[in-house]
Amino acid sequence: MKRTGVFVCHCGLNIAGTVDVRKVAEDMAREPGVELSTDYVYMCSDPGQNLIEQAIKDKKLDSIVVACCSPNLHETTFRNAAKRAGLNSFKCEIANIREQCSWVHKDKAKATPKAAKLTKSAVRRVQKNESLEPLSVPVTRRALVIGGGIAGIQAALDMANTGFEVVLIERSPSIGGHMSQLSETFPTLDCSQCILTPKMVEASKHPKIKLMTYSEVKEVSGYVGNFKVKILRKPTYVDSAKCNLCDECTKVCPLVVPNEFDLGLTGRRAIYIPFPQAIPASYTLDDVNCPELSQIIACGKCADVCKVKAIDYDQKPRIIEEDFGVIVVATGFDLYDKEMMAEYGYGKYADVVDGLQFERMLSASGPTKGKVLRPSDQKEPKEVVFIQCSGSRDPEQHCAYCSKICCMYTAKHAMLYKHHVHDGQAYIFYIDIRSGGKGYEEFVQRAVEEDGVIYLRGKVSRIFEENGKIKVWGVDTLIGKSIEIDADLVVLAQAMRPSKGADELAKKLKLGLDKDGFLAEAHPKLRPVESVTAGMFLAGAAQAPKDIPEAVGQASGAAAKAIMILSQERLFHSPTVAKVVKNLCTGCGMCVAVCPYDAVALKDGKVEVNEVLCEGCGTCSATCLRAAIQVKNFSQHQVHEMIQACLGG
Amino acid sequence: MTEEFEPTIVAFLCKWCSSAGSDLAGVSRMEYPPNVTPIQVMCSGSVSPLYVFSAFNRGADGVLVSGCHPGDCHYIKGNYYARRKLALVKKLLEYVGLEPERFQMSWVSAAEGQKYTRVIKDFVNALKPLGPQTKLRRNS
Amino acid sequence: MVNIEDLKEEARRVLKEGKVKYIIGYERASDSWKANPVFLRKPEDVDKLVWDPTCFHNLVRFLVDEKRRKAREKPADSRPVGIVVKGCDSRAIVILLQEKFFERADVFVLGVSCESSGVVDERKLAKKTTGKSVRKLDFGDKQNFIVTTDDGTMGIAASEVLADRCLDCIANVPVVSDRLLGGKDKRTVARPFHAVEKMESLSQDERLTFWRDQFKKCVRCYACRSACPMCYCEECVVDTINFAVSADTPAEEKAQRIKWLEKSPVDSENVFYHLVRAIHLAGRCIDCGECERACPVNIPLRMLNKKLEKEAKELFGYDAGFDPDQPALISCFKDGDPEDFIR
Amino acid sequence: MDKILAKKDYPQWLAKLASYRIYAPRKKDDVWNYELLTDPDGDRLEEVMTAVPAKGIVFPQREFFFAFAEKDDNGAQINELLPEDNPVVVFGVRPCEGKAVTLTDLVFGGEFEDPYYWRRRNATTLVGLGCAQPPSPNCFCLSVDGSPHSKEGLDLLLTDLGETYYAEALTKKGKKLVLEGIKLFTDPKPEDRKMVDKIQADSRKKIRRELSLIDNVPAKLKGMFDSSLWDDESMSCIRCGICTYLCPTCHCFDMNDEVETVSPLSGKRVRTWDTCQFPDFTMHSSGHNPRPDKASRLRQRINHKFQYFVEIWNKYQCTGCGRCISLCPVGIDIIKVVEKVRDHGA
Repeated sequence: MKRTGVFVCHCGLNIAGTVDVRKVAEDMAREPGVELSTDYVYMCSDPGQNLIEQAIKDKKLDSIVVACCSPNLHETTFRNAAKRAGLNSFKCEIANIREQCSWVHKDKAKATPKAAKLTKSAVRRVQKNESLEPLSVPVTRRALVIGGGIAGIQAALDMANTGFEVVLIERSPSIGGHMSQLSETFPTLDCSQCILTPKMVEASKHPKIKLMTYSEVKEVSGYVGNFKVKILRKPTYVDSAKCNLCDECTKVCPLVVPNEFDLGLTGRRAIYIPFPQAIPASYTLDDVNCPELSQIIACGKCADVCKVKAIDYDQKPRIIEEDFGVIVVATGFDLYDKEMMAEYGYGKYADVVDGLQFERMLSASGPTKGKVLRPSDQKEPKEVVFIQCSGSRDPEQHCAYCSKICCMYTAKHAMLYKHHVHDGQAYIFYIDIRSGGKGYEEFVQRAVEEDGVIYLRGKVSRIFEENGKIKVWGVDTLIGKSIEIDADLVVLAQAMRPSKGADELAKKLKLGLDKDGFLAEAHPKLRPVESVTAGMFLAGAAQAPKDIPEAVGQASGAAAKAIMILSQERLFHSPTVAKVVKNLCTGCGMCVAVCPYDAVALKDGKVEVNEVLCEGCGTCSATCLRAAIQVKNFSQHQVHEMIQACLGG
Repeated sequence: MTEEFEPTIVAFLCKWCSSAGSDLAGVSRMEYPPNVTPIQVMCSGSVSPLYVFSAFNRGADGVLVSGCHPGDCHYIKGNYYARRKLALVKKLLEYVGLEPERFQMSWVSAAEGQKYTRVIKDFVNALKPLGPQTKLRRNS
Repeated sequence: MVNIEDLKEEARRVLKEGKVKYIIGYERASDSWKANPVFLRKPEDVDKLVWDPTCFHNLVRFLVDEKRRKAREKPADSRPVGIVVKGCDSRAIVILLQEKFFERADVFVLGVSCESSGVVDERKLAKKTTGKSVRKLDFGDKQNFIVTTDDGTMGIAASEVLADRCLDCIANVPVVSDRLLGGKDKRTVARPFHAVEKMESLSQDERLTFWRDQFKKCVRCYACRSACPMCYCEECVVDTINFAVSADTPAEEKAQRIKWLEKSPVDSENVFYHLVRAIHLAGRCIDCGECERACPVNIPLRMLNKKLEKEAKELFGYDAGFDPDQPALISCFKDGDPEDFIR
Repeated sequence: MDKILAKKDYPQWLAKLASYRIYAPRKKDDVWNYELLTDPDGDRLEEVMTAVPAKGIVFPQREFFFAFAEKDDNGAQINELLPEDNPVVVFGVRPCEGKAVTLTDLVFGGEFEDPYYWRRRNATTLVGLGCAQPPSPNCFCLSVDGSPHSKEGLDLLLTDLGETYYAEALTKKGKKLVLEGIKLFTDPKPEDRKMVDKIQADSRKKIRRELSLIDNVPAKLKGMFDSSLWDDESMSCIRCGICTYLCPTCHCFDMNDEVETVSPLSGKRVRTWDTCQFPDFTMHSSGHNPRPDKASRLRQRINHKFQYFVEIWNKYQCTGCGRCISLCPVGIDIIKVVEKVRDHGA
């Protein structure tokens, strides 16, 4: 016969106020297999826990139910108490009679029987629980960071500085990400590269960090603590060891293509270094454009001119496999596509540019060497219109969400523009100004007061070119009159999108995406840097639009979470996982198909569960036509009994 | 006057969204009728059609299955499988003559205490006029 | 029409060559006008083979037994089993392949096309031949069957006695086969779900009354389940009387057996049984109609399965039993699956 | 007591039997079954073979034994649930079913009397209708000591004379039934009797199926327990329960507690039909199954009917109604099987 103990908590009056706890305890005492049933004012208090521990010992209880608040709050408390008393912690179940009963009902006469049903249901369940021990797996104490932007770099540094090996992979030829393209940063206006490059250098020189640029994640398998990752290393066709950076090759390269780093405002050769401070500082020969490699014509000029014979056309892509315990995903953002913003003439008129292009135009190292010259005719623009929310906050046409940083960088743009062109005028079309953040509001005010930036509240209705000017028609909704500006340059604060390819990567990593395609966090409030997959963490704009300090902060957060895992010899995993009833399994594989974690696999005609991969969601058990796969301590048999209990039977 | 009929409802709530949502309703002291006895499941995807049939067989007047909104499933896609399976269950039950109101599904997120409350209120109100469910229940 | 001699020749050949373990086909039952399943082991047995409108059985059902028997065989004879299948039956093979119940190489499929005809509904025929006792039934030309009774032979319009499943058939030509006999023209059906639509058009109360009366008749002989090639579970989850326990089944596993419903043939338990049966066949039923034919009290079981077939098609664009590589209906989803019923 | 009843008066006779629950064959969805008659008006008897035999009326597929309930003081309360014994009459019973009841009488009677069975049995009056035509193409009653006009087990036998029924009251119950509507009955003329004899003689000739020379079968079966014949004959069996559930002589049953509430414990002890064709029939909790495959289950069915029963009661447990042949989804034919046994090794 079972020996179950039931402990009903008053929670002061929180429960006892609307539930007759004594009655519930008495009812439970009559349940089959219930050895002891009692109530107490605060079960979670020390005396309360002692009462439970004592009862377990005295009455030799083999399982307990605590009827109290939500299991999210005190399940651990009471499971530990049970453990201290020598009971297996999985022999303790919680009946939530507060959040799901006493707090939402007023009529004691009705709340009490409901509380009784809830407790009864927990009793039936716990009486069929198995004693389980947490599963333990060894941890590979290495980290993978995907994405070499500021967030990736920060996360890598934090983990490396704690003493763990880190592999930092970046798909482009250099780390640095978008931050390396920026001129100055708000609200302090310090030069972006001046604060970024030290970190880039530190990362590249760090003994614990292995940099893999021009590389991509091909395939991920395994589970928290033990990931196996196949990494594709794309060939640069340049032996960086031999290369002495003499730059002769770019001079002879016949081919010019738009320079990604300058967002097409300048050109580069097929063999190139992305930007002066690029790390690693080595050449990349892009095989898409190189006439030799794309076999349009036999060219070979760069090889001929290279004295140290660093050019190697025969380099092949390599796939290497590495083991990691954790993965930090920092794949960053891209700007909303040109094509999508046709209404603003973006992509149509040379003098309609996006924020990043403008950053380059402002940058001392940029195409215009720090002078603001408009693309079409290299003249200095005297009237510049900035348009915020270009693609953001527009659920009908574009992105529903706010890209968060545009208000600030637009203010910065306008301000910096004035610093370059003193007699120029900056207009900003905006919906709202969102300047939450340290020194942000002051920064915006400064733009208005010191630099005479004109803020126009309203949307732009039409943009078109007319004799060398970009005509901007809009409405100032505050004064309620329409506005026409003959602008020389229009700068669009384009919405932030998850970086291209992030979705395929998410598939490989089995990460969830939110409705906008950003990586989904495990919990919007309480687990913002963890992904839904154990052992994978999120950093930077890949998770949601954010500015540099936020990205860096989240990166450090992700690193800290990752370190929690890396710092352990072994990991413990919940043992409430799926289990196969072999002689019912026919090996149809339907459970294999639905498992989100590839935790079930077919092995000679029957399925097997990889317990460390299984998260215990139970979708397999509901899919199986023959109840041949069940989740431990949540078997269909238990649910069947709980259903009966909930119906008072 | 005669006692108003009080339907008995079993609700399968997924742990991560709907059950958390109902906790939030509790924390916010939102009131709703006590007709529903929830069973917390790990994921709406784990709710077997058998649970639904069994609940009705054992005398439930209504059955609710509630999970995370599409895309929000803690287990990435469990709720999509639930949606498929239970769509079929619902169609089948209606086909053999059960009132459509008696089996319901909802998406309730951890932040939607308000919505959970509304779902329960509406469900109870929808069931009251129907009276006891006798079509699938054991006549013991 | 399929020439039975071609079928015999093919069967004889593979048996001679020892290519197959045995062949499952149809023979004429002695003392009956109907065909019965037959298991041919020797080339000379082949003369028993018949092909006529009474070949209604879905012989794929016997491949389930074969798998169990094979498991006990030592040494196991790994040769394929030959089997005669109609279009509908062939879809059952596809499902069993999809569910990895066996491998394609385990069966040697002799496909026979029903062309524009099909199998007979005994009860319909009985009405047409009241008073007379039927001796034999043959395919006539396209539109007719030829029925031989005590008082001679007569033609009878096939459309009037064809089984409903054949009138609704969307796979008159086998979809998988190693040898295919008979015409290959696919038939199209204007409204395969007309019967279900009619049922749907009834009021909820009318539907309730209809099904309640039907389920009342059920004696729980489980012929519907036993005749179904998809009902191959070692233990049926609703069948509390059937424990797939063996001497080595651990006690806690026996203890995990759930008594979902009672053995008693009362309304609530009967409807439970039939609901679970239907839902378990969702996306798996290929409308061979054997459940309905086997039912001794004539419960229109196809109407249940057909309903879910319809929903699978309309809600999820899913067709069962044509592609062994597609995932099972409930082990896949589309982002855009309908959810208008969800609050 | 022999009487004549005009067919047109049959409904009125039924009307007079208000104190009885009346069952008669009814057709629904092309299937005949014994149904409770609510409105006898304009009713007529049909010479048909029902799917479910009349045994279900005296030996229902599910019946209660007792109800149990846990009391607050932890004691238990048990109430026996005996079936009602208000009179029941079944019309249109085939003679073979009447004979079948005499066989189940043996099983539920004798040394241990089954009160549940006998309460119903004693309250039931069986009105047979002789078979002028074999109601099933698979009738073979003659081969198993029966006949289309067998009186065994019947309380009253009606023979269809065209416009009238020739009614032979065979028991007290039968007489009582006639007396209830005695005004409707007339005395038979000698030629009526002759006609009856002729019909009965003719009807024997109309029976198509035959299972002859089976006296050696019980002995044969003894020696054939391990014969491969069972494998061959059961190849096409699909393990359904039709042949046995719908057999008028099969009487195996199962006992279950149908628990309504676990706490406080309450429910009923029920008896339901069971069949040797189901995989779990008499399976042991150890997992050992005395009849693990369909071959051994077919053997059990044949042995029970043609060996064990004969050994105990010196009768075949088969009345030749042919249901198991007609209704078997795969055409397993008990006649063929038994003939194979008969001719085995010959």
